[in-house]
Amino acid sequence: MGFIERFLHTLSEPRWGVHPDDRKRPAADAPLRLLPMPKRLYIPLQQHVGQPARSVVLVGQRVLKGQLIAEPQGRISAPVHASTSGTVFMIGDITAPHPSGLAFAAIGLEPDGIDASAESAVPADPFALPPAEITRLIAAAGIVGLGGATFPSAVKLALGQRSGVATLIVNGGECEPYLSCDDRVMRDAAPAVVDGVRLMMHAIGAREALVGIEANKPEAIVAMRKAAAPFAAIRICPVPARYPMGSDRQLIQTLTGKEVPSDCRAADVGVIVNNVSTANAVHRAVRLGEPLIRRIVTINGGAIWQPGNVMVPVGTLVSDLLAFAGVKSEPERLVMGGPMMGTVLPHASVPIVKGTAGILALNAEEIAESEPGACIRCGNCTRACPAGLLPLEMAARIRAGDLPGAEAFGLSDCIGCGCCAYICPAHLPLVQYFNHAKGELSTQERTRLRNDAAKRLAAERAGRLEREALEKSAAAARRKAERNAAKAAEAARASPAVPTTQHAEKNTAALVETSS
Amino acid sequence: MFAAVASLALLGAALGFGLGIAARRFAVESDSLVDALVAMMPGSNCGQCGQAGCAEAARLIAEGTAPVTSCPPGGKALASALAAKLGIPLDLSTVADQEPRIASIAEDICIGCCRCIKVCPTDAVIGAAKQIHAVIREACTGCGACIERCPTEAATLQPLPATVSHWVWPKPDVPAYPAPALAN
Amino acid sequence: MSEYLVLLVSTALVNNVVMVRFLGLCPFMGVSKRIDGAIGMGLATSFVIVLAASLSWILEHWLLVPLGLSYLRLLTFILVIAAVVQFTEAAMRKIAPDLYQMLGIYLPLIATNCSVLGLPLINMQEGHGFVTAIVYDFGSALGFTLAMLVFAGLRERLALVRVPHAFSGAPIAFILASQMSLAFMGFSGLNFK
Amino acid sequence: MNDLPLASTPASSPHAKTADAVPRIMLTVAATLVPATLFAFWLYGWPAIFVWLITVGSAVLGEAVCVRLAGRPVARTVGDGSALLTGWLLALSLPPWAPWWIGAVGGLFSTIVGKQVFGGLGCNLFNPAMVARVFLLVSFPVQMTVWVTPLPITAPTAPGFHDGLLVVLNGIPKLDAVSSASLLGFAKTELSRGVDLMHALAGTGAPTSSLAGARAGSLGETATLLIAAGGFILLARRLITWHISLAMLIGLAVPAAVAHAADPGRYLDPASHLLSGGAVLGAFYIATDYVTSPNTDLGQLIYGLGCGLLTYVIRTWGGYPEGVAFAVLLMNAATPVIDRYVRPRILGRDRRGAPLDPATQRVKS
Repeated sequence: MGFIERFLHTLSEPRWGVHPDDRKRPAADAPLRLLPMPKRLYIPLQQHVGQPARSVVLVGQRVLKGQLIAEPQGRISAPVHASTSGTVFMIGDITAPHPSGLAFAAIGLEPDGIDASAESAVPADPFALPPAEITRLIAAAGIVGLGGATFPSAVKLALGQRSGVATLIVNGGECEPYLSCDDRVMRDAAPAVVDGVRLMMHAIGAREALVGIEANKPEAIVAMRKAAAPFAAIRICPVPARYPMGSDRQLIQTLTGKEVPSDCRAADVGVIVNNVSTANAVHRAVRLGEPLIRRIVTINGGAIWQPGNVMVPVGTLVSDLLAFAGVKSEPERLVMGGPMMGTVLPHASVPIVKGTAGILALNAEEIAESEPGACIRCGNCTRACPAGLLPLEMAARIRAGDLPGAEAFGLSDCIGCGCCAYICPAHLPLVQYFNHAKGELSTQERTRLRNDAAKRLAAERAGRLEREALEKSAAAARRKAERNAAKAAEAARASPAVPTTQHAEKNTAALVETSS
Repeated sequence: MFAAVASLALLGAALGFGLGIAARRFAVESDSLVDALVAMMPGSNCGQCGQAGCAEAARLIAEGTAPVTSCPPGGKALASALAAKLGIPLDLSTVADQEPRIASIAEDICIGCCRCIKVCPTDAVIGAAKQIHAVIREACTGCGACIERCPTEAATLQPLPATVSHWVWPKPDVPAYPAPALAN
Repeated sequence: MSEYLVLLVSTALVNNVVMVRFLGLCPFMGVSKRIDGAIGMGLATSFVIVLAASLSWILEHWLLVPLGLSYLRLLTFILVIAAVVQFTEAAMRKIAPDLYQMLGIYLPLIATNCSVLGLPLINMQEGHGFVTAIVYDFGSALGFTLAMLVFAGLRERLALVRVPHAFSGAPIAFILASQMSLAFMGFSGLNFK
Repeated sequence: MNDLPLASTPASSPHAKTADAVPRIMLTVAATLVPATLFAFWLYGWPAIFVWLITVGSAVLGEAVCVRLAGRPVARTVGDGSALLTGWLLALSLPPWAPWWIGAVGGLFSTIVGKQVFGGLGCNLFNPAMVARVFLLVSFPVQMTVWVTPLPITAPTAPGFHDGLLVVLNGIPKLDAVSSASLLGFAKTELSRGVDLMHALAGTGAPTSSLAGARAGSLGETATLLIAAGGFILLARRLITWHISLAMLIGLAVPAAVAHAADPGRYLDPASHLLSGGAVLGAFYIATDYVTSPNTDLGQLIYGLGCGLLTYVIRTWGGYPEGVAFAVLLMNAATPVIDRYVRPRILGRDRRGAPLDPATQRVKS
């Protein structure tokens, strides 16, 4: 590449983001493997954004593969299905794939090894169905965004349809280092992905679909181009390989030039983003009647013997997957997801969920952990931030305890991508600062709402007490009036002194009036 | 001598007249500050600050008699909001956000005396005479008024259980100059 | 015209009332913790300075000198300043109640800001004409506001770092002011000839 | 709230880190100064080497003592190279044959009062090297303005190791024989004597002599070309961005060009301005100090222009012949204000921070 071309290339590159060593190969090139059915599965009830699902099975109950075991509750929720046939042996808590190491509810399933499927009806021609019917099928299959956000897909598609979205963006960016599950899906099942894209376009009523694939996945681009060739409405668009290209706002901006306003959703600017794996899941749900009960997971990292992509039933423990792929050395850190945004796992006995794109067993050299130093205000974080924020200013304020100050610098626009903390020469834990502040602020917000509710309740109580007091005094006055009237009547019977009675009656009337 | 006295007196009178006009022109009706502070207070009149109620506490805070940190249920958020409103500096490290707690009533000890129901500022305790009482989680502010009233110690404050969705990342601890340890 | 411009620059920068003449240090240290407050204080003080100085000039030249009462100068000026500060306070309470809250005790203390009394006295000492006096005071007020703004900016940033225990608070503020003063020494001897 | 079942804080994402680190940045910057410094050593001989050693040594010593007193790890803090760099830059801005105590006091002042009292690296608000230089200049104006004619170390009359040590310890013998004025100082004195600059500078060969460095000045003033080369390495390695450097040079050159065109007898030409004094050193190494400069592109442009403009104003009309240090300090003071009012546009928001209008984004394609 000549100097001029390189210069032009540099100019055309987005100005945000970082370029971490991608370490996707050789895992991306290894053929897909199938995980043998583990001894036990722990299928969590909350594998999506929104309300957790509610179990509809009992301990001891036998279930079939694909059978509904937990139903959605609330507007934003998703059902959960049995990943294989077997017996429910527990409904209770298991450690969540969450840095806190706290527990959440899951259904324990003991596979019977038969893997018998539940019956399911498949529409003959889904394109003849009304869009709402496709959305219903997707909702019933429990499909959530598989890129990591795990937002229920049916809710998103319905929203897209309501807001008249014309463009479906299919996210094949997979910008996180190490991960290659989306790459594998596109290489192995390009026709299925394209079919899923068409089904989603039908469900939304979108006119076109843009599939953004990072330029570092040439095989996937070729496969997808071939599969999408018959459909003019689907365009395959290679995008520069730069983290975080797979973040929806960045991908939308790169592909369409549109900028999603910070208080809006993508649908408000006429765009919906879905992951390629989600498209594949939609295809399987609508064409084959298979709910989302398994997914491709990248197992990678320096501590793994055989890195690669594995088809894993939802609910498999990470330890089972590690045993399958082989562990070379005790990993320094276990991460679910990519190295940039993934969550650290407290231990390996946590279940793999619908949104698990990868399990990384990293060794010390890969983490490159070092003690944080002082911020030298070099501004690398500012240049790397894809949201145009000033991470150094926000972190300084959070450190000083000034959370509103950090908010004024745009903390709510931070997407937590980790570019700033990756690039920081002082190795400051910037993402942790921001996550801490976001958590504190939402706790404060919850407290505020709670206090408002308390204020309302207190006011209501005061009102009630006042009302009760009034009623009491009114009742007392009435009784007194009745007594007086009775007395007066008696007195009247004793001596016919008319004016006195009249006077008493007037008094009573006045009393009743004032107290009512 | 006379000129000096007269001119100063005249000057004083003129300036005083001007100030009088200004005072009338720029009159501020009422002390809107106290009202603004009352609106910011939790409003449950729980009495943990030691004042008769939130309005009284707000008045004292506006006067500067009570510190902005005197409201335990308001915590850090309220303290910093009040400090910002009053334009005074605040060292947030001295304010400990109390762990969110709610009252709970042990069913086997409760004798159904109804005393807690009467004192609860938010009507969060339900029950009737000789019936076991219960606390509505959403309505309880954790003020502890019922704890003091309960004759059998059935009412206690319990921390809210930690959940995955409410968990907050701890603040990173990046060392700088430590405060010196006290000599001797 | 250009001489006024030169005068403006030289009073605002070269002979900055705070950084070079070391007048008005009380609000400079007291109300410089936050930029908003500092700007408010700067503007309020500027208002007082210009108004008080022009009134003082008028009184000096039309009242005190003709009547031969120059020995009452100090007393008269203080009276005028006190009245102007009172007026500013009343006006600010109505117009900008938040700023009024924020400035707190420092607002009436403008009356004791030595630059407010010092500038009219310098005017008389140097024998400035009315317009020159106004420009001189306006430039100085501008310099005061500028110093307040810059210093408040520095202190806001200083609030974000952990200053060693022994220096935190007033000591570091004074060290900071000294370094800022060092920077302003660059203007010394500035001469637009 | 955080009653963790875990023993320690969980590790936060990202689980990968750049290989870049603060000590590496500092040492790279220092490394780019080596050619210019060696050239200056050659020009000014042993006394300059001693001054450099004393200044850098006392800067590092000051830092180490403070860190020790604060009870922090000395090796790690001193090892970050920032004190070395501060001392180095200060040494480059001192007269090459300065007495030893100038270097010692300046070095100690730069790291102790300039940096450590604020809390160390990243906490100071003014450039420590420039604070120390200005402090020395206003306290010891005589010693700080004694410049010597370059006397290459290989020249027969140049002081050797021993004589060089004596020069630094006891002062310069036969001062008149070696002393000379820097170009800016010379121009200023000549002007004040009422001599026209056209005549005054006729025989000096300015500004071409500045390019090669064969004239009196501080260490960092002479090797302008080498300093600029180091600056370009910093730019190429993306350790600094072009905004501050370019803006500062423009802010200095443009007014100089305009004024010189208007009255060449009164105002120095822009090339002399750029090549003399600390202009280039300031533009690439001093004004670009991360800690004390704004952190947005636009803010850096404003800051750089301010530095250049103030340098010009102080040099031309001020009481001091050289204004880079003052200009940088003044703009350091303005940095928090610039940072407050100049902020980058947040994605999805307009410049003022209000969310964008979805309707206009919707029709975009």
